[in-house]
Amino acid sequence: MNLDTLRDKLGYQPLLLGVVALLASAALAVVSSATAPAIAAAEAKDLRDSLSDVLPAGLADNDFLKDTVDIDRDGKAVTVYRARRGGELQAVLFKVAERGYSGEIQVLMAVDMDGRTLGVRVLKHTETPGLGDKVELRKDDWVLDFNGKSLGDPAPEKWAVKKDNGVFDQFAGATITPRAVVKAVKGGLAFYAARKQDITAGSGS
Amino acid sequence: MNPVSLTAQTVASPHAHGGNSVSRTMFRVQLALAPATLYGFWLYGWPAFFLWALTILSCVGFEALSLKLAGVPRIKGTLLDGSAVLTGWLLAMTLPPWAPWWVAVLGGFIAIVIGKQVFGGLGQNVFNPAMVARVALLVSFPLPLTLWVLPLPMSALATPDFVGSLRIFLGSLPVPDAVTSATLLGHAKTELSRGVDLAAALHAGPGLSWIGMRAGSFGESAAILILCGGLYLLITRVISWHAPLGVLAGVAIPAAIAHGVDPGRFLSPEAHLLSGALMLGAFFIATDYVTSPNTTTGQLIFGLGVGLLTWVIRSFGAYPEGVAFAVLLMNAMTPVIDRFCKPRILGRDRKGKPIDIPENA
Amino acid sequence: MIAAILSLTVLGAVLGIALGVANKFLKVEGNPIVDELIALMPGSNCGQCGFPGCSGAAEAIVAGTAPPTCCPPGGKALVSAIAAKLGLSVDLSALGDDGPKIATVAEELCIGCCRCAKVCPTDAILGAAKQIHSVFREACTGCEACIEKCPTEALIMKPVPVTLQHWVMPKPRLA
Amino acid sequence: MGFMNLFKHFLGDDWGVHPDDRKRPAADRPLRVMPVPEKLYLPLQQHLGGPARPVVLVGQQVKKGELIAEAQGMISAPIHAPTSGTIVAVTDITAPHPSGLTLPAIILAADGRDEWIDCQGCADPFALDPVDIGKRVAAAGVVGLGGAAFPSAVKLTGAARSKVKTLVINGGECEPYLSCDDRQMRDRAAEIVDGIRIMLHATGAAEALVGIEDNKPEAIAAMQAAAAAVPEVQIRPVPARYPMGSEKQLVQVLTGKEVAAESRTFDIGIVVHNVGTALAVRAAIRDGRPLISRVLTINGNCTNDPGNIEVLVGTLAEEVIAFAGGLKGDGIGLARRVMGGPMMGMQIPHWRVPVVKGTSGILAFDAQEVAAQEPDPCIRCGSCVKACPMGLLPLEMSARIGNAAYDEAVGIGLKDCIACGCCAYVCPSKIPLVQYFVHAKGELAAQDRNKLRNEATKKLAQQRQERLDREARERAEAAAKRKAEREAAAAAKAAAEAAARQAAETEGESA
Amino acid sequence: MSDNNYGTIVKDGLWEQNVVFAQMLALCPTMAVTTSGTNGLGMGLASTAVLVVSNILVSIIRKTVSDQVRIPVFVVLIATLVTIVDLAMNAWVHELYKVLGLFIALIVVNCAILGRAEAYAVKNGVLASAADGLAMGIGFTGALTVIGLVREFLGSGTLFAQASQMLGPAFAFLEVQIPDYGGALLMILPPGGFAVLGFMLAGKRIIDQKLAARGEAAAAPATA
Repeated sequence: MNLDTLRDKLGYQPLLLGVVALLASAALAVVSSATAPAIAAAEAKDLRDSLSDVLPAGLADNDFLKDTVDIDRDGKAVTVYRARRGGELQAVLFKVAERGYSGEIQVLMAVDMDGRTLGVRVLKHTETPGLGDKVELRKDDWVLDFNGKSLGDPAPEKWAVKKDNGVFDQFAGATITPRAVVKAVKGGLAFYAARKQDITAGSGS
Repeated sequence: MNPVSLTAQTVASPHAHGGNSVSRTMFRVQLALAPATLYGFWLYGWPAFFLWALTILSCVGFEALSLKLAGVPRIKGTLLDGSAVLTGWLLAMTLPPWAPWWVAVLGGFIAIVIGKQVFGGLGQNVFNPAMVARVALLVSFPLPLTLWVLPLPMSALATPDFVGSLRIFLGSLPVPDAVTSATLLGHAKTELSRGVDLAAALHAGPGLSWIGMRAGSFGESAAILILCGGLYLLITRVISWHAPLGVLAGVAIPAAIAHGVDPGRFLSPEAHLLSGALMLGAFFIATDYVTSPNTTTGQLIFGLGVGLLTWVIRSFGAYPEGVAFAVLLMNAMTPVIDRFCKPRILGRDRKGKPIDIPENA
Repeated sequence: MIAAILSLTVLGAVLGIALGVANKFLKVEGNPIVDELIALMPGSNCGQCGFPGCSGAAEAIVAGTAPPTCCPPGGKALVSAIAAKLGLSVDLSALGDDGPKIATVAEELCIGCCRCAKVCPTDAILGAAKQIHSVFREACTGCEACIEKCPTEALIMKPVPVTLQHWVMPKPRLA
Repeated sequence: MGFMNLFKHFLGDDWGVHPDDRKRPAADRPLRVMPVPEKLYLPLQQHLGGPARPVVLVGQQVKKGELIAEAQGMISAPIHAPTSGTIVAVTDITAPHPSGLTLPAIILAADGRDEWIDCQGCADPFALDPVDIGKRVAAAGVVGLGGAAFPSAVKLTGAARSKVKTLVINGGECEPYLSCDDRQMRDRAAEIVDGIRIMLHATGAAEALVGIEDNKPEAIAAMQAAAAAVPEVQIRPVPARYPMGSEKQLVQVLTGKEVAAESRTFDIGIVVHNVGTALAVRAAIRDGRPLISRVLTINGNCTNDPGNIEVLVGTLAEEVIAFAGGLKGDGIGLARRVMGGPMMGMQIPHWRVPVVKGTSGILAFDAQEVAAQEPDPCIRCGSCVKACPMGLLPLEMSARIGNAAYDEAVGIGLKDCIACGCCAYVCPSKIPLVQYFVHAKGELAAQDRNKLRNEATKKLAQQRQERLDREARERAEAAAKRKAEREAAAAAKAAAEAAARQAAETEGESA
Repeated sequence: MSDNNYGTIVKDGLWEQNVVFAQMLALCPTMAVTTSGTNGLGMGLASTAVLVVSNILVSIIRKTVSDQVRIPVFVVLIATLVTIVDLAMNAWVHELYKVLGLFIALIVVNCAILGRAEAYAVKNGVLASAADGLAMGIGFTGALTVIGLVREFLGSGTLFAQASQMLGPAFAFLEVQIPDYGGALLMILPPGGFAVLGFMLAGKRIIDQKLAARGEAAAAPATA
């Protein structure tokens, strides 16, 4: 067989491209099936890490990723994760969002059974770097101010930044971002208070 | 040049000159800026003066350095044409009056080296160097670049003395909270974002802005003085009316329409015209020779574009002020405008074909 | 999984057919640019470029092995025409500092051997045997082919004098 | 500048420039007539078109007004002896041209008698046939005296042929410093109007519009007085603005018509002549006198006694200056020598160049007037765009020419440039824009010449190849023929021999 | 091209023909990922892996592939490799994947990879192609890391932030934080990337000119 003459034949082209495509797709199939479990595990670990980040250490001993309930909030389903210790419900975790200076700010918060915040983290935002991004724990520990606060403590009218006569600090040059986060957390607490029955109802696994 | 060498080389006509020169033009623009600048010194005290002086010094220094690195033979002559001074001056006018020293130095570097010399020096830059520096500083250092102080005559605090001013300028003394304030545009944006109606948020109209009694950049304050400077440039024919009018109309027309429809959401045209860098932008930035179109029609379109974009950015964008961004965006459009706004050649139609010869002639 | 593998394979085969067919029917023979360049060149095949004739030079220019400036008789006009055709940028000001030259006959040395006239590609040398030759100025391309042939060194290249009609205003020095 | 103009200026609807005209005091001085100099230098090319051919021999005696060189070709003009005397030489002299190159000229030594030849005047020009007028004007060597020196007869006869309706007389004289037209309109208004009437007759136009810039009130008054009784000649003051005297601009201001690019005023029924040309036409028809002298302005800060002088064509500029009182301090501080106006005139290398028919001025500038300076970079201010009377983009064109992209420059209008100099005049960076354009036009012309030459070369090479092929073919044919002949001869010989042999054999047999 | 001088290959890859600084290829990933030194390093290493393997594969099949389907075959090869790298990183170096995940897919359209396949691997042997891929990849990695470090330093005031996440805790010593400097934000935005790249290109030119001048100076006495 002479490769040089064969290469220019019309039939050679589909054969070659077909074989290459076959080999490539087979290789992909193999790798994909080999990596699928590892990828799923890694992604689950991500979620768990971010959730446990807002929970005080040792509070939960269950796999709260599996113990979830979807609650309707203003027409949208909010997934609430439930943390238990010894089967006893200790805290719930859910995401809230509020419009900030530029775009939505996503906040993950953990609330204990008494409606007290256990932890707040900003998951995602597009605020002005250098000004509004102090809501990230990486940049500033401002979000830790929320720990232990509940709807009645401070009083509802004090759930605001200092500029609006509240108790929370604002940042120099940026009031809108902290204002939005405060509003989001307050809203989350109100949501919890209103739907406590639904949230705690239903047994976990 | 001595006469002998002049006769030695072959030159074409004309053998006369109107007498206009780059340095004369630059000098006139500086003269037009002087009243607003001096008033700015009075409003904001020594720190503003330090800022102004250092920004200009930094621009001239970086210009000299760049020319030396580029191996330009006539450094002194090129420095004396006044363009670097003017760039520094304009940049200083748009900075917060009590900005620290490093803002001035870094601004000079960005304006001259990155905004101008990298493109090949005077006449070659695509973007207005002062605006490049302004935007780069604002994006990079949002905190010091949005720290506005109230004009001293208005604030409760005593005017800082020379040494105190120097310490503020060098950054060793923090700017007291009592003198900081939001600009009108910034205030409006903040209030809108928390859902407060503009009618409730703005107690006083923008009237005081005519004489600069508001927080804002050092040189943008007194709209009336800027306007006078602009009129002086118009009368001495350093600039033509097209670009300034375009900018003012480009802001005022959409502002008037939107304000008429929803006064609670949109600022009035008067507030737009008198706030921020609009007056300065209209008369001193949008008329920059190098980065604006060559033809008067093109300048009108350019101005309208700057105005419209400014209004859009102020009303819908993330930043409260948009003149600098609008100018840069339109700078990028300048070659396109120039391409489509060529003057009609005498004896030709717009497409360059010779006009028809009338049959009855 | 199997479906994905199969569909990708079939897609490859189909595309392969398409490419094979396209290759068969859309083939371009030769290089049309060379012919265009040959049309531009003086066509006197004087050989000053170092190639066998103008067509050789045209091929070399297209191939990039010769600069577009390799043809002295063509002058600046030819260079700019070639540069425009090939989309090259050529610094014209660096060319032809000393201007074009043409051959002239030193009459006291000419012996009328006719050797020069025979090699002239444009028949620019006039003169019968045993009579003093002369160069027809307008026809001389300055290719220097005749210079070597002259046994008495009577042919000399002299620059074409600048006249009022041919004078060009110098370019201003760059600012 | 009137209020309307100011307003238009502010609106940006404006072309050209408003240079300081510097015409006075030279314009107010009385006209002087310069005596005949010792030698006159008459270049054979003083006009656009083909050079004249000498018809005199060295040593020949000529009288004033005698034809010494005849026109060659369609567009050309003859040259006449400006005074009586002897032809000394026909040789190369320095041309009135910025290059400082030479051109052939006839040198005439004056004999001092200044003796006219017999002039064939005509008492009633209006009885003449227009074609005849054209011939007489052509024979008198009249060319446009505004500066371009286009042979006037060509325009007159061309106008008559293309049914021109309007004759525009250019009294704009928009160039600063120059006042020769102004002076002549003041002093010779009646003659000018007479010349205009002759030109009207020659062209068949119905009316003549005389455009005079409003900075010459005396000239306007004089011309209006002279033309008061002639309804077909209208004096029209036009705003003083450079280049008002440019043909297309003046036509547009006076008639409102726009001349199409790449065509001439003929095409819209208009022909344009200079006021000085009207005088020359009148002299050629009424007195039969050829164009041998002209009025020019001598001016500039370096001159002692600026004014207008009537000078014989062929007089050296040096001698004109000497007659006009010389230069201040013998030329100390002289920065530039210019022939023509400051906006479009030519720099000349020295004063030993002759006055030609088109020379409207001799200007001696000091450094402050020239304001020459090393150019700064272009700041794209657009002043040149506003100033350009043709609506071009000088800054874009010069940038392209700077990069030797001549074709691109042509694409954006280089060919429409009239080299008026407005752009360079207003440029704050003092960029020699006009020089870029003149250079580019020269380069393009050189490229065109080269292209023609290459084509000719190719044709020659082809012819030679054909000749060589033909010769080779002929040689081959001749060789083949010779071979064939040889073979034929051999065959014949062989045949003959064979026949002989056969004959011998048969003979032998028979024997 | 076909000489297998490994010295030249290394020199070309690292400097003379550097993907970013000389060939100006792959600017999209360059601008996108070089907001920190760590990102640049990670992207560079991932690209290097793809580049080496793709060069080897292309070189192996270079005699089998016909001109007509050459480019589709290479594209399929590269796309497959990148997808495998993407999946593998997601599964086994998940932390780095979180940072670079968006950009890994960009390697498919990284013209440097197809470029090397077309310009080198298809004409050269397997070993030389592997060496070329490695050299080019290291040059690319170096360029990305340097640009990333400069932008990170000026823009965030750190060096090799999060390097330990990618390379393991042993590399935590690389992480530097400049005290009291918030950074010029512009530098980690796209304009800063272009500015840094521009200055670096200018710098490379200056160095090259200096080297050339020195080379000439050294050669001059020898020829004189």
